[in-house]
Amino acid sequence: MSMTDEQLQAEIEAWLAANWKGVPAHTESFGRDPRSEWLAKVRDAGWAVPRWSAEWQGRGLSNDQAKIVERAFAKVGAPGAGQDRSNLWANTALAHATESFKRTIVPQLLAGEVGMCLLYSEPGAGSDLAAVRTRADKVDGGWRVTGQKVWTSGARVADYGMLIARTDWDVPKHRGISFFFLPMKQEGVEVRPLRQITDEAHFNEVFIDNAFIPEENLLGPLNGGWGVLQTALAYERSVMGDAARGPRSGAGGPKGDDALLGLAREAGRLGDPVVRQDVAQVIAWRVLNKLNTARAKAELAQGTSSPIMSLGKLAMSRILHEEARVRTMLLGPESLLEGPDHPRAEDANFLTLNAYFTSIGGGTDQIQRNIIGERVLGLPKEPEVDRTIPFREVRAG
Amino acid sequence: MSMTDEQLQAEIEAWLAANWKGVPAHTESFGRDPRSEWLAKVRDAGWAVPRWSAEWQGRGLSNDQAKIVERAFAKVGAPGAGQDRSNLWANTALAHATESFKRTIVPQLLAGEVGMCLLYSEPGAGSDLAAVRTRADKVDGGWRVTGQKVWTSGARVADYGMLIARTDWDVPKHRGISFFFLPMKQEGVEVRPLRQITDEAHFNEVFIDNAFIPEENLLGPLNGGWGVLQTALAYERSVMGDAARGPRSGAGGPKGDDALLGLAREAGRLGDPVVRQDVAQVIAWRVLNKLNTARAKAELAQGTSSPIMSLGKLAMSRILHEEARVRTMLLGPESLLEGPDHPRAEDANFLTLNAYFTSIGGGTDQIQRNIIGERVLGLPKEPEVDRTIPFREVRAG
Amino acid sequence: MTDTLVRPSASPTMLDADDRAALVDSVRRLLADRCAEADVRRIMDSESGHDPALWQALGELGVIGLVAPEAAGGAGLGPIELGLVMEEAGAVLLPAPLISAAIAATLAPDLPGLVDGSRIAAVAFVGCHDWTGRSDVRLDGDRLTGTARFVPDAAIADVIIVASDEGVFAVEHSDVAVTPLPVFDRTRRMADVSFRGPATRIGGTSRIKAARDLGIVALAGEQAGGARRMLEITVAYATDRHQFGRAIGSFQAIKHMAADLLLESESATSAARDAARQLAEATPTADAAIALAAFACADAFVRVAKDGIQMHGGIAFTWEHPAHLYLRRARSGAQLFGDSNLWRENYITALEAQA
Amino acid sequence: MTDTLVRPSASPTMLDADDRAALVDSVRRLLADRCAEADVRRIMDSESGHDPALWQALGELGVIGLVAPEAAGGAGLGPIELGLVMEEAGAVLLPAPLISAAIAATLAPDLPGLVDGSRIAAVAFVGCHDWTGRSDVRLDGDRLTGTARFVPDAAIADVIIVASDEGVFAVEHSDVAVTPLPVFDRTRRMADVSFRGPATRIGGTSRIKAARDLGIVALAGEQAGGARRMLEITVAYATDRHQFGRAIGSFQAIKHMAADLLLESESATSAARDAARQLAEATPTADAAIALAAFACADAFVRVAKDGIQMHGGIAFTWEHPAHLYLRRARSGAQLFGDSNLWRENYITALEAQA
Repeated sequence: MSMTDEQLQAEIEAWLAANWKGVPAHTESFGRDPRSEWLAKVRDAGWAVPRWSAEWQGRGLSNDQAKIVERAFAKVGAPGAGQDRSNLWANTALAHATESFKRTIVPQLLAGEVGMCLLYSEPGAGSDLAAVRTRADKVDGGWRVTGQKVWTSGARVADYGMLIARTDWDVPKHRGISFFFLPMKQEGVEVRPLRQITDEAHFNEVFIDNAFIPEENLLGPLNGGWGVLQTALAYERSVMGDAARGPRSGAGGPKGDDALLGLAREAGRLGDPVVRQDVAQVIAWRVLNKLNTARAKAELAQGTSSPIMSLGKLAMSRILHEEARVRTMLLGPESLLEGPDHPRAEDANFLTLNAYFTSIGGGTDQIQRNIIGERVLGLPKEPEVDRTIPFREVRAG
Repeated sequence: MSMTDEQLQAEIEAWLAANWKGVPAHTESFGRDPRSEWLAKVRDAGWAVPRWSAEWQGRGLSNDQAKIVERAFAKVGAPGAGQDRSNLWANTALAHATESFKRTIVPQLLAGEVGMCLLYSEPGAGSDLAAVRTRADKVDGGWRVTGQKVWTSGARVADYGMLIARTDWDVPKHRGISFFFLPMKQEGVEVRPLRQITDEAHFNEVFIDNAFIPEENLLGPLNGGWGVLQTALAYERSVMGDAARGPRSGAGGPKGDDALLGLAREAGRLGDPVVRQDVAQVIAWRVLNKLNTARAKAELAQGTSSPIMSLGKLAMSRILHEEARVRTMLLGPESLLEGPDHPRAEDANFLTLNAYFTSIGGGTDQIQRNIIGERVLGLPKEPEVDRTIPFREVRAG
Repeated sequence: MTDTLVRPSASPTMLDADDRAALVDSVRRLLADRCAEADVRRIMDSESGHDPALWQALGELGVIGLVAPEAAGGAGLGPIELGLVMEEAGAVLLPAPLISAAIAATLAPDLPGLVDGSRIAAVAFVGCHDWTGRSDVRLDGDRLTGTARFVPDAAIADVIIVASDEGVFAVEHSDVAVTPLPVFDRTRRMADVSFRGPATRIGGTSRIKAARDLGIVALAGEQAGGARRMLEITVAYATDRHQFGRAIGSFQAIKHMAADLLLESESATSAARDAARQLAEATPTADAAIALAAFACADAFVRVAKDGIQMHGGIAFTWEHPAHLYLRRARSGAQLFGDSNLWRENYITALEAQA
Repeated sequence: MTDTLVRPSASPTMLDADDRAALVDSVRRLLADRCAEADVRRIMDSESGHDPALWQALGELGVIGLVAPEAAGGAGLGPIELGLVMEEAGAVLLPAPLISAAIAATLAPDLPGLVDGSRIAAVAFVGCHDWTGRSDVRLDGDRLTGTARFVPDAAIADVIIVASDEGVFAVEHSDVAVTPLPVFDRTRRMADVSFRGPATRIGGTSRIKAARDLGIVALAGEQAGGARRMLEITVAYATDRHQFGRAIGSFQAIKHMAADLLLESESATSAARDAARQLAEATPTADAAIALAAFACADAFVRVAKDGIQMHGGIAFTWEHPAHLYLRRARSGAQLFGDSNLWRENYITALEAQA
């Protein structure tokens, strides 16, 4: 594989010119992908995972050459390239699944032929994933699972869920967890939509009652699920990036860092010095967060590890909550309203509530500050009361 | 002692009329009291500690009648009455000192004939008083003490220091502490002034090197000093109340809750809407704190325990730091200055630094939030890693 | 519930401490019985947002006519008692037009049916007390024209009382066009009211400011009560909920937020009660006290509700958890007579006037 | 110290990354050697607040003439390098007139002696760039009259450069009356300067804004460096100091404050460097970037210094601990070209102009 960059570039462009005719938009983040036909073609041509070996339908390209592939796809707007960096499911399966299972599942995952969801969080274990109480008990040919999961996106259309469950109750909590691909389409798995405070239902609760997992669907060693989870979470962070969503309404006024400035002008409030101070501060935080991220990326590109990367989520949390406050101030009584006839109010109120998606979801701000304090600043950890005792004896819930 | 209120009132007034001729002002909070002659007279007449029994130079009055005494003294501005509620030293000695020692010391304390200081805090044990490392080793007739104390007011003029020192190193930290009256005027006790960030020296470091404490100066049981300390701290809180000091300069502009308003007007900034918002908020916090305190007192007077009393110090900390910020904003470049020729700047800068006296001194804001969370709101305590192990093994400093 | 308010014996406007406690207790018991979270959700989800049976019970207890003069059949009580009752109402997010009723009792004590709740009043402040800044109601001969915006309780009101710079007017529901608004806080309904016909003049402008101030005192009490309850809910959760083998309330991150919120909610309570007392006693500093309560209570409730959700974590991100109902209520109250920036400005103005 | 700046080979105004790192490293080594805390305290406690030997060493390293044109004997570098050098200077609270020197190099590149530090310049902004709002310097024929307030480094300056709406003037120290001011931050001396005689016109007004902007970039770097160092000091203490049998940094109260302060200090660093870059590249959005750095860096440094003291507890309440020196420096910088409220206002104005 010692193709020159130019040869590679030419090959991709020719391939895209011959094959790319557009696909339907993908609206649901986690369900079965309506673009499967196209994705299968990308996979079979070796563009889906160019860094992987040919055995796994890749091309064994260097990182720099793989980026040429990604850029060529991005240029024409074609999806599906570079999943070796972005496909959480395929990466996790490739790294940890049994030989027989991954031969089947990885190609399907690359083509979006199976829908996936995450079954980590439980009602009794929010920030504390290691406190999982869903149980998987060994039976002939596999496991029987019983428990409850929450905050699951895409569960209604998923074929498999990446599940953590407890397989040993007599060891400390991190050491008795296993990681599975749970078949979702079976009796014993019930999915109920979870109504959020925003009055939407992007998430589900999943009730699992004596559901079956075949032997080959175990990922990593039995009771070694905590390690698998850590690598999956690392993938997830790199995939999902900043999960904060913008205003809900499409018509809610100007966009961009200085959208607030436009809103203040629209609302006739830009002459108010108090408003100007608050608007300036929120815009400043947005810009500072972008500058931080850019600096972190530049430092990473130079091979220096950057302490800044981990600050983005915490920064965004403050930005969103504070922007909600300022939008409310700008709108005054109009902020009392909601619904499609009142898009600016809808945006302010949605942001007020949805800001918690960032400040709570994926680890609360409080957990994030722990991580920054410990992993970035090197401050000592808190004494952990439950790290060494058998999970049975840990108080939870 | 079944005097009527009227009879009591008449007796005090007559006594005051005959005896009260004013005394020199008492400027140093903890030193030997220049008003001793007057205080001795008050003590001998039974007004100093009216709630105490005659054996201890009191009158065995009820709380309500004692208040009549206090009010009569307050009316003419005479000091010395009601020390049964306010004299930290005398109350501690009466409750815990040996019979022989308290016979001598209590009358002297009531007349301010001996100067006192507190020897609790150590460089290695700020918020964590139980981690005291000053050692007191048993010798013939008493103890020999070696260690270092900080944040001591009045040490230079004190005859005794109320001292906590470790007398047993092989038990958990709270259980090996004893409480003493240390004679300060001896070789082996060296007092050095401590220069504060405000460039003042209200406090001292005390270096104790093999100093002697007579047997009879032990308060409470040997190794029972933690309990004595708790009652002493409770007295101290009720004595010292809000220890926050006002602006340092005498000429630094208007006083009172709305001093900031006056300063803003003086500085010609009251037309600025941003200034008005910030000034309003700081004044509001001051007023709210007063309302809270008044409500707490009213609730206490009705016998209801009030959760609010413990909030004052935390509230004051925010007020002082924020008022310093707003004063700085009002003054602009003038805030760059200090010294007697620039009293407004001096006040703003002093307040900026001295606010830490409230937010750190007497337990940091962080400790105060722990106390409020646990004792007022009933939230569970943190697991304590050092509560049960021998002090020798505790890492400190 | 057959309780009825203890009528004051000595003073027509102020109860002693025991009677006050009895009043609060009777309201609390009624609300515990009739306004549990399920009731709030049922009423909130109904089209009108109003529960006539609950309203009737409040009327029977004497709460609707609490501050109406005894001569008009009211309890003849004052701002202090109103504030305390509203603390209870706020704690349970009572969806009932009590603030409107209190304001109406001041503006229109003689309108029939208001004291016992058999008729419901809504109040539109227009002109100099228009907190929406968006109403354009004018007097044109004996007719009112224009639209009053964001009028609380207007859709269920039998009569709209208009407090304008030209005086106080009463207009029957049948003589206005009411447009219910899609509100973010469904426990506090509002509507735009368009006038197009005759209005009955029922008074001059002299009582309008007092009525507005009474409304602020009532709202401040509601906010203080709401803040305290939200904090209680949060502290209880932080005590029960375990993570990492410990109650989450044992972590400083949670414990310290709770301590700060206690300061907020207790300060709100102090501010609300002080404003009520000063309004009752007509002190020279009452304007400042009312302004202080207006922003301090609004801000405290918003902050306690917001931080309380954060302290709960994911569970409070669900519709089924009551936390967001408190945040919605806090946000609607924070606009109701103008926002906190406006009231901080008014506070400074009041302090300047005192000096 | 015989290090000398790597001179740029290709570009006269920008170093590549390696040369930049070498520059920063040489400055850091000089400061580690000559500007330890004891040195700062010695200089701060001296009457002049200035250490000629340290100044000479900075001159020999090429730092004083860093942004002066090569033709004038300077290093010919730009805002980016200046900002990085100032981060090092800010970290150790260097008490030396580097910001004045950078501004002077822009306003008066040809004045003799400034580049090597043999003569010291102070700069008074009067007229539209008067950040004190208190100066009254006017041109009267060929004479300057009036007083410039709060002029940094004026008492040790050989020449005062006046940046006024009528142009740029140079006045010898012997021709002005200098009144040193009793300053709260003794590491940044200031004086009032009264003019009473002839002034030499050395340029028009065209460079004044650029010079002021360069001063802000230098100050922003100083603040970012100061904030980062204060956080380092605090984190080190929180790691070492044990209370309740644990390092205090293991408590969430301390750990979470540290995390928030990292966000502040890193944001300040980003803002300072972005402003430097945009000034160097003369981007259309440079005004906004400079305004952002002006308030973001000032606020971050004040906050890190303030919270850092709190996190230390009692030890930082002592004069002997360096924490208060950082707070004093943060406070003086926060006024130096106008306060953060002014710069937030300027930021909005710049954003409006962009839109």
